[in-house]
Amino acid sequence: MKGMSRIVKTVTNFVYGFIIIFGFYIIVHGHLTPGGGFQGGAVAGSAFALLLVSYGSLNSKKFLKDDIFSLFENFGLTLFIILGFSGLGITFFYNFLANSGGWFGDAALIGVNPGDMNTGGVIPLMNIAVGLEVLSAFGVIVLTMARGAEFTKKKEKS
Amino acid sequence: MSLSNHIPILIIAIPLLAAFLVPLVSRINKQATGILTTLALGVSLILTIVLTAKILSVGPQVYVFGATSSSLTLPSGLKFPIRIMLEVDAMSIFMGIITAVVSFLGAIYSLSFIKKYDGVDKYYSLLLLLTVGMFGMEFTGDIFNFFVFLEIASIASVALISFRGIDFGEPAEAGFKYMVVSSISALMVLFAVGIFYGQYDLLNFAAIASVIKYSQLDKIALGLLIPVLAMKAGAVPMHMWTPDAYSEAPAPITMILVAASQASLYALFRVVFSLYNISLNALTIGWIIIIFGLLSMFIGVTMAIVQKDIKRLMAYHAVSQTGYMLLGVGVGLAVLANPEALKDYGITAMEGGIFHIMNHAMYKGLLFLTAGALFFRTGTRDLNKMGGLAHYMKYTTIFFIIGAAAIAGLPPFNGFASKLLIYESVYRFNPLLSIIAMVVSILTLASFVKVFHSAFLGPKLPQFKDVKETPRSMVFAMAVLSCIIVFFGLFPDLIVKNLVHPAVISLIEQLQYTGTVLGGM
Amino acid sequence: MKKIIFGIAFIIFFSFLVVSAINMRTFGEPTLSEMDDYFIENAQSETGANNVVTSIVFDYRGFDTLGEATVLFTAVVGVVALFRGVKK
Amino acid sequence: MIGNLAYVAVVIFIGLGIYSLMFKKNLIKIAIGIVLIENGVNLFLITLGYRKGAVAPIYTQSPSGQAMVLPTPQALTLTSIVIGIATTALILSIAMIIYKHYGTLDTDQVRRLKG
Repeated sequence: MKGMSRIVKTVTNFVYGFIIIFGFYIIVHGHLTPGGGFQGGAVAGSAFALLLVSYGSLNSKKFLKDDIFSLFENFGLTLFIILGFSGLGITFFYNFLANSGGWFGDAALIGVNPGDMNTGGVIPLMNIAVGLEVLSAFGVIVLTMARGAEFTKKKEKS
Repeated sequence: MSLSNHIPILIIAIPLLAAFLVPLVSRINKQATGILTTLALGVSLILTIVLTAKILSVGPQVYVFGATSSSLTLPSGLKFPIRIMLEVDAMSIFMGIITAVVSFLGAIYSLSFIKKYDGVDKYYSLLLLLTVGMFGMEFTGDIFNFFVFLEIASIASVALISFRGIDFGEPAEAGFKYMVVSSISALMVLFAVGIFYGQYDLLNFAAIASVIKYSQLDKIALGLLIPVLAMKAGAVPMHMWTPDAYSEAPAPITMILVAASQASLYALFRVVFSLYNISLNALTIGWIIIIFGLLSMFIGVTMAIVQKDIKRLMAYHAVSQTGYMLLGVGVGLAVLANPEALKDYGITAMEGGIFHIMNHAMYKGLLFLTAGALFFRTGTRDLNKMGGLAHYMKYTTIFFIIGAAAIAGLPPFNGFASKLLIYESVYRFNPLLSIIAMVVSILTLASFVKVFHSAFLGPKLPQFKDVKETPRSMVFAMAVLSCIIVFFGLFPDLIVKNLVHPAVISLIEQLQYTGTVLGGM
Repeated sequence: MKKIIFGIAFIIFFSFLVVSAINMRTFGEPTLSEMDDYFIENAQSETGANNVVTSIVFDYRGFDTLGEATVLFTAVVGVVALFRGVKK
Repeated sequence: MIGNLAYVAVVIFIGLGIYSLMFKKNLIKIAIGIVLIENGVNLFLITLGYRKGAVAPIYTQSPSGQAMVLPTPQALTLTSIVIGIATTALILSIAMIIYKHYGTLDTDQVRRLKG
């Protein structure tokens, strides 16, 4: 599909950075505030959809390369399953970092508390892995379907 | 060794890890993806066999995710489980073996079958994900987890059915039909999960089974689950997707799809036997399943005889063979209430039905692989265009004869073993049913003689003169399947006694299933 | 003729759903909620995360989320496999 | 009856989805029907998890002293929403390919596999 008017392009150039940052905020604070890997990834994924719509699928090849997305997606997923495997000493999805004092290991104060980033054990790492995966999955799906729509517009009888 | 009690999750996690790595590996070199896939499925096949030995000796295995120990089902004095757990008893590992064997041979077969198409790494990734979906459906003990893995298997099989969609229109249409059917069935399973969660606030099969009161809502949940899972398994009233999906998918994928639809058949038995066992009036539900079975048998065969596309013909036979399984287990369910009838012929009927699941997966897989071999060499699936192929493709002809004889239930092959069990037990339950089953078996033989005559016999046709035998990897896969068929056919009681019988007992005794979770170990 | 069969099937299906909606417990008062109360009380101490829903999604029911990410990955591979011929 | 009016509304929503799935002729309308059922069942799961006068189950700066809503349906719905995205993406791409090969989206013409 063709790109949109100059105004939309300039606004998109300005706005899409903030959308991605907001998406990362939701991903990283998944274990404290409402949100998490999936929601944050979806918000950041919408920034790619915005870029695609405003610049059109024909000339968005320059900056929306889908092999980088699929690379990120595979990396996010392999990180996620390695986190699952790493608890294998005890059981598959064992939260080995919780309350262990190390990374993200502090114990959360019970009851209502202002929220301390360094808690949650494996959960923040999984949030980041899933957020990365969902973010790049949306990128790839939106890009491929936009190009596919372009490709299937021509009606051939086969 | 600490890893020995992690086997159930390793069977699922290793192909999953391989599925994620295949796109990365394919960036390095293309051939490695096939080898990685075959390796991963080989490892999970070996682990499945080790787990079978463990289960048959020790008893059902439970694997709890994220708990401090892999068998801690009830944390710190609670009366109900809160984490997801894999519960592998004799019946689920029986289905696990079928999935492992079929997907391993499918991967070997497609090493050379799929070279013609591009996007080979995506094909292998989807094949691994389909296998993971089936393993997950069979091993999980959590109803929501069953929905998630049912969805993985559906989406992977839809993507594989419409894999050739870029240059042909029909695979896309078949994929669309299958997608609509599996979406509806997955969502109604989710609705039933909502009903169970709303009432009992539990998500574990065994926990719900121990607390179920068969209220009005539970009847509705059962009324939703049975038609929906039967639809996924390809039983008659909703079997329209089966011929299209099986004929348009690549041959090794069709073989795995047969095992995938049997995984949802297993889910149907699991829901009926382990969730509702004593509390439902078994006679009516048994008769409903028997009627599903009869319809599937009869309509499947009558539609198959008129077909001229070899894979559509075999697909309709798959529908009719599913009818046998439903008949066998339906009779077992119908007599669940009175113990002496159960002892007398109910258990043998169920043994016949469940043994038929494995036999069917083997010989139907072999038949689809031979059809794939014909398509691989001649490029067509239309029986009228084929002819005289026996001259060129000797091995495929032998494999086809073995497969056709097995499906028709001729004595030395495994089809006969399970059908005999079904005939004799169903006869004592109700003679008419067993007569219909025999008539259907004869019609099956008739249609396969027709296929054999038009595809293999006859003069050498000019356009097939450069046809050679299929490559080694395809011949190997078909050879292994026919050895299994012949072995099961010659020693059926060996398989029935120590593999099928424990599976039937684990289905019938609900307490054994709930005991492993709620009774600790 | 096909329309009538579809119509009857739709009516039966829909009546199943409506009866189950009517018989379900009243909205807002869960009769049984021990599993959820256990999560609300123990999520903070066991997983250390303030957000109970995220601790369920990633720790208590982490295997669901792994299946979940696999579903999304399957969809992406499926869509890319379907449009692999597109050169643009 | 008044107590579970919410469920009846959700079930009517699902019924609309099933209606448009069964009786509509256009492939895209069938895809919309599936999305409707998907959202309807998710809504059903969420309405099961509500507790009257309760607050979201998050401990960061939440008003203390109030009961908390059931967290499990929210976790289940999170999963089934992403499954909904996956099925919708796949169904729409298949519809696109059917449109390329058949030139039409009407289910009566998209009928090459018969018998």
